[in-house]
Amino acid sequence: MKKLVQDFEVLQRKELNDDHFVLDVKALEPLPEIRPGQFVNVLVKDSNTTFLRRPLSIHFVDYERNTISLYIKKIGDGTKKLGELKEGDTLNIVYPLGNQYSIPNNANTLLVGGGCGVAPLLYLAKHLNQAGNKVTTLLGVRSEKDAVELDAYKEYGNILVTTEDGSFGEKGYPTQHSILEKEKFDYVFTCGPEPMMKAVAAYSTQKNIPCEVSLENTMACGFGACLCCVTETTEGNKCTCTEGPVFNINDLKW
Amino acid sequence: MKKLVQDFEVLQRKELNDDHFVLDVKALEPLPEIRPGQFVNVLVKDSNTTFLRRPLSIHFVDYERNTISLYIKKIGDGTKKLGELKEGDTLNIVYPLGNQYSIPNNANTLLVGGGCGVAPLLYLAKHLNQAGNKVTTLLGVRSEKDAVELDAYKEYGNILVTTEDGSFGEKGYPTQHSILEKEKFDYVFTCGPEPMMKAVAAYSTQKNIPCEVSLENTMACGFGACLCCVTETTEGNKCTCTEGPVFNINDLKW
Amino acid sequence: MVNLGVKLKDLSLKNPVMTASGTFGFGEEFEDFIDLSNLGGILVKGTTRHHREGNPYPRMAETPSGMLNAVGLQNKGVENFCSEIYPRIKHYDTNILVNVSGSVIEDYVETAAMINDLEHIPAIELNISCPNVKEGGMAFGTSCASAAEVVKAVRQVYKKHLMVKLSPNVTDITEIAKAVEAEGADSVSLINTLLGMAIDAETRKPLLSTVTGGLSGPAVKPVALRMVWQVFNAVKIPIVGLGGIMNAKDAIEFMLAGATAVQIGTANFIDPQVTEKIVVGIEDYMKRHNIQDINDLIGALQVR
Amino acid sequence: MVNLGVKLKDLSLKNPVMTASGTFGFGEEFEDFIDLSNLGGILVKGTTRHHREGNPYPRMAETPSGMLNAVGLQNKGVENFCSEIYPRIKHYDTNILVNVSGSVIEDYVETAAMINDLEHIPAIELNISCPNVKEGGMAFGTSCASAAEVVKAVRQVYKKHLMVKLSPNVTDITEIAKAVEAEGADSVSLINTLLGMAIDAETRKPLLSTVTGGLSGPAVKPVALRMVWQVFNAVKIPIVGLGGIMNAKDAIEFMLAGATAVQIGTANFIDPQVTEKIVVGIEDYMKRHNIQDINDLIGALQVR
Ligand SMILES: Cc1cc2nc3c(=O)[nH]c(=O)nc-3n(C[C@H](O)[C@H](O)[C@H](O)COP(=O)(O)OP(=O)(O)OC[C@H]3O[C@@H](n4cnc5c(N)ncnc54)[C@H](O)[C@@H]3O)c2cc1C
Ligand SMILES: Cc1cc2nc3c(=O)[nH]c(=O)nc-3n(C[C@H](O)[C@H](O)[C@H](O)COP(=O)(O)OP(=O)(O)OC[C@H]3O[C@@H](n4cnc5c(N)ncnc54)[C@H](O)[C@@H]3O)c2cc1C
Ligand SMILES: Cc1cc2nc3c(=O)[nH]c(=O)nc-3n(C[C@H](O)[C@H](O)[C@H](O)COP(=O)(O)O)c2cc1C
Ligand SMILES: Cc1cc2nc3c(=O)[nH]c(=O)nc-3n(C[C@H](O)[C@H](O)[C@H](O)COP(=O)(O)O)c2cc1C
Ligand code: FES
Ligand code: FES
Repeated sequence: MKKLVQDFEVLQRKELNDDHFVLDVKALEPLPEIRPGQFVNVLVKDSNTTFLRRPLSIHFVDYERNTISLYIKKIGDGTKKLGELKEGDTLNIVYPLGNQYSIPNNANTLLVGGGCGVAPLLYLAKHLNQAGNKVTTLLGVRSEKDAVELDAYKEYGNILVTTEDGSFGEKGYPTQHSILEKEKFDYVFTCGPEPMMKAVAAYSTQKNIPCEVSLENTMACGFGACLCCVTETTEGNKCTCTEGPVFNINDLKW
Repeated sequence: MKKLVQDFEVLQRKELNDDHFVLDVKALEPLPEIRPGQFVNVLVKDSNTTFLRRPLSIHFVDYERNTISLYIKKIGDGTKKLGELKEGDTLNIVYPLGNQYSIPNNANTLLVGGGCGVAPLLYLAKHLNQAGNKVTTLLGVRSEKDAVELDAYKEYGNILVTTEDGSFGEKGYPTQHSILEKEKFDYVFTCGPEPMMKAVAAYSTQKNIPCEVSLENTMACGFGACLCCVTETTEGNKCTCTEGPVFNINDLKW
Repeated sequence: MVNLGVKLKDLSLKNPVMTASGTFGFGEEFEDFIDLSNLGGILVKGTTRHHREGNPYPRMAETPSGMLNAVGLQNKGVENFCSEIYPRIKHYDTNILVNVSGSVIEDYVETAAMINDLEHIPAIELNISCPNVKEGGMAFGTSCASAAEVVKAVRQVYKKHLMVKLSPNVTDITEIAKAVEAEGADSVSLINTLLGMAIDAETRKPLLSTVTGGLSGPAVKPVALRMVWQVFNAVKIPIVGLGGIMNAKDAIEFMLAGATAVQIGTANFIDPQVTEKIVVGIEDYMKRHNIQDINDLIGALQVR
Repeated sequence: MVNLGVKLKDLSLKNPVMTASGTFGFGEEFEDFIDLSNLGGILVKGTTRHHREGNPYPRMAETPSGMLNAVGLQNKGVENFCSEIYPRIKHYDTNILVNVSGSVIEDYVETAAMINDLEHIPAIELNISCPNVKEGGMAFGTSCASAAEVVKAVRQVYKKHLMVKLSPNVTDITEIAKAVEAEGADSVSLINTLLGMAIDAETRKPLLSTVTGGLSGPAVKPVALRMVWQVFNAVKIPIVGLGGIMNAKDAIEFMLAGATAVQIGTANFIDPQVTEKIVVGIEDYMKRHNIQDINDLIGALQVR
């Protein structure tokens, strides 16, 4: 898959809640094939404190509109500046980066996301659904106002939510959701805070279900040139940006 | 005069021509006394390449509106970012800085400006006019479209223009204007590119008229703390930001 | 109430925030902006035995996240300091330290001796590291032997707190730190500026009249932090850390790396109130992290 | 048509723009973004005698206008390079240089000897300055004696262009440059990274697994420029300048300071097409300034 560096045009910024937003950006040339789990590396202009690009998962791809959607949480000045982009602004993007989630066939799949780790799951849900899988997406959020975009997930399957304060869905963490014991899944995909992913991994290991996680770490280039982003695997250090960000939990030293 | 560091609110940005604009900023507390020739030091946010503040002359002060006007030329990223400020934006300013032009009484005064060196002259014209002086302002610009704000100067006296291409006023440099030979001035004030100021200084010396110039140089602090901004004078190195920016040409080694 | 007080040996600071010499004038330049009595200490301008005009203009160039300066120790000499400036500033309710610079050992010694007699100056900072004076201010700071020699000579005449400011332009800063500690320095401050250079590609000329100058600001912070950490692991005397500190978070990083106090330099140009804000910010951090005594932060870096 | 070609002694470059080792992979990582044949040369990853896993994660921290890295020379060893990688990249229509690193002299010598046999590798860059390997890569570069020793040993077995990459973490870089020149280095490249450190004030932990790491990017540019200028005035062999070059203007500054060619490092991460853009930008600059031959820019700084 050829990697590109291109200017995109900001089409829309949707505020989801206090610190999350979705940015729809339009490519000026036809988008290449983009696989679920891949990410982009964006250039933040006009920030006194941001030097490197910022890696962001690909939340959704709309080939008809020729757009990529990014699901972003405001963390520091870089993501804050992205949250100030307006319609018509330009965003420079290096993409598509990284490997991809596996797409099984006719399986009962579970997607578990937390925090801005939900970002890659929507596009994954679409691909899993298209390949004839049953899709259940389980999102763990703090409270009702953080349970966003549920309709979008519903297009591709079942959507479940846990909230920490019990204000919506089941109360607790995603790994405490009743569905995990009620239903038998064939494949688990997860992305989110490391403790959550480790709990999901433990569940999968215990139930003997294949499980893929998407890792975040500090990246300088995003395309394999700097070797800053290694993850320890059973086969030694692997490059998270080219051999990841998606890893099968069997390959990790978790 | 107590120096302040304050947030101002941007009221208006007026584009004058391709690369000059006037920024009106409103103080949140009543403005202190500001003298003609003084300057401010502004903080540029959201620029990856601007580290220090940017010094700018005080173009005008409107005590009724509680505003300061800045006359700015886009040079690099700092001034470019200032040119993107919108109504309601905040601008952090250290002010009032530097000394001031002398204000004679009942004298025939000539003000010569070129480029963004015209910045301090409008406020100076007002003060000279108020003190009962006759005021002639002579602006040297490239061509007609750069001859801006003429009505504002007219409020305080006579306004003359030279253009390099002859499209407006007299053709040539300000020091070639016929008024210089026609009229006898008692006091000359100038601000602009160094070659122009030197020509004005030569004219004043030859005619034996007192002449004050306003100097620009590289400043780190703007209020006397760093000693980076020295000007060589007949009495040794002087601090341009506290003992200037206005100097009598007799004190300079020109 | 959290405790912000720290001690550099015998020298008590109400809080660890000091100013860096050459960036804070004589303190007077900041009276409009802040209450100097809120600071742990102020370092006044580099002072030499004799009047110095400093270097020709231009003396300053902006660089990525930093600046170069080539002021060259412009000052009116120590006698002028004692007779004109000291009487004006001695009432400040904070520690006033004089940064003593020189080009030959006798100058350092004579200057230090005169300042020793000033009642309200509890300490000097011996600048053996200024990159902007040809005659060798920096040369003293770049070899152990000469650093030791100048400290030894000044120690004979200077009886109060003797802080020595180290140059970062060396292969191994711990060697220099150990050498000055052995000669009786009470504390070390680091870092002075890194020797740098800037060029205007359009005119093909250097941006500084002296071609090279001293680099300061956030650009140097990683180097400064590393050196503070190295020196912390090499000497027993307290360390004053500086180089690129812009906010409380930066100041805390230096303390975690081993600094007992910090100095704020270039940041004063960008926000003349930054020092007061850093004091408040450190207090906030301590409350947020439930730290009662700031001394618990010194060298508290958790290395795996 | 302006002439962009420069010569590092016997080594001809079609233009002065090369890439910096460790920031450009094996070139392959950039094939999607640029046409490698537009570059003067590429420096492949630091290569050692034996396979190295490098340092543990985390290996990178962003700093003001720069970054710290602690990759620690992760590579599969020189044998793997010769058998696996070389055949894949040897067709590139540009100069391919291998950055040779080591911890003991024999390793340097054996690695260099193996690369000497590779037809399409016209030069090596001897890395005596990596701050990220405990066993001493940098130690070689911080003393004249050890720098001379390793260059002398490699010179015996390496018959093509021998470039030596110098460490900036020294008191006087000209001494090291002269020492390696005396032992037969054909050119010197500078600077490698400055040793730095970063701390997370919230967790009170270092941001790198190795605590300290190498600082690169625009933050170090003033230091790099100064060192190039100093070395230019001290040695006769050509200089390759690097450290924080982000655009053509920066590259020209290094050439004015005395560099015959430049290397682009960290900038590749931010804009993977930056090297091609710099070639074009240099050409534009020359046209604008009416300069026919780029060699007229080398060391053309006008010092008053
Ligand atoms: C492959 C990959 C995919 C990602 N996808 C998304 C996504 O889809 N949506 C999204 O919102 N974020 C995503 N991230 C995280 C995102 O890159 C960071 O939040 C962003 O770089 C922060 O930049 P900043 O300038 O806002 O904050 P900074 O100023 O860089 O950081 C502020 C604070 O956050 C910490 N921090 C910085 N980066 C991270 C990080 N990666 N994880 C945790 N803490 C960090 C810093 O240590 C610092 O304390 C992804 C990261 C990776 C590696
Ligand atoms: C006391 C004083 C008063 C001033 N008043 C005004 C004013 O009223 N209006 C106005 O538009 N400007 C004024 N200036 C100049 C203004 O400060 C600079 O234009 C500004 O700092 C440039 O910032 P920048 O980030 O846009 O450009 P930079 O990116 O800093 O510079 C771009 C290029 O311009 C050059 N440059 C930088 N500063 C100056 C300078 N001071 N003079 C000439 N070239 C420079 C640089 O070398 C560089 O090549 C004043 C300067 C001083 C010292
Ligand atoms: C304009 C300027 C003048 C300086 N003058 C002196 C000086 O006289 N004596 C001295 O020891 N250090 C001097 N320094 C160095 C600072 O005290 C400090 O060591 C350095 O700037 C690093 O800190 P910073 O990054 O916080 O500025 C000067 C620095 C600047 C920027
Ligand atoms: C991630 C990374 C890895 C590096 N690896 C090497 C290396 O293997 N060998 C080497 O000589 N230099 C290495 N360097 C140093 C660069 O080649 C270069 O000297 C330095 O980054 C300064 O240039 P820059 O500011 O343009 O990046 C590395 C730098 C970075 C950022
Ligand atoms: S981020 Fe550079 S190799 Fe992965
Ligand atoms: S700009 Fe700092 S003293 Fe004038």
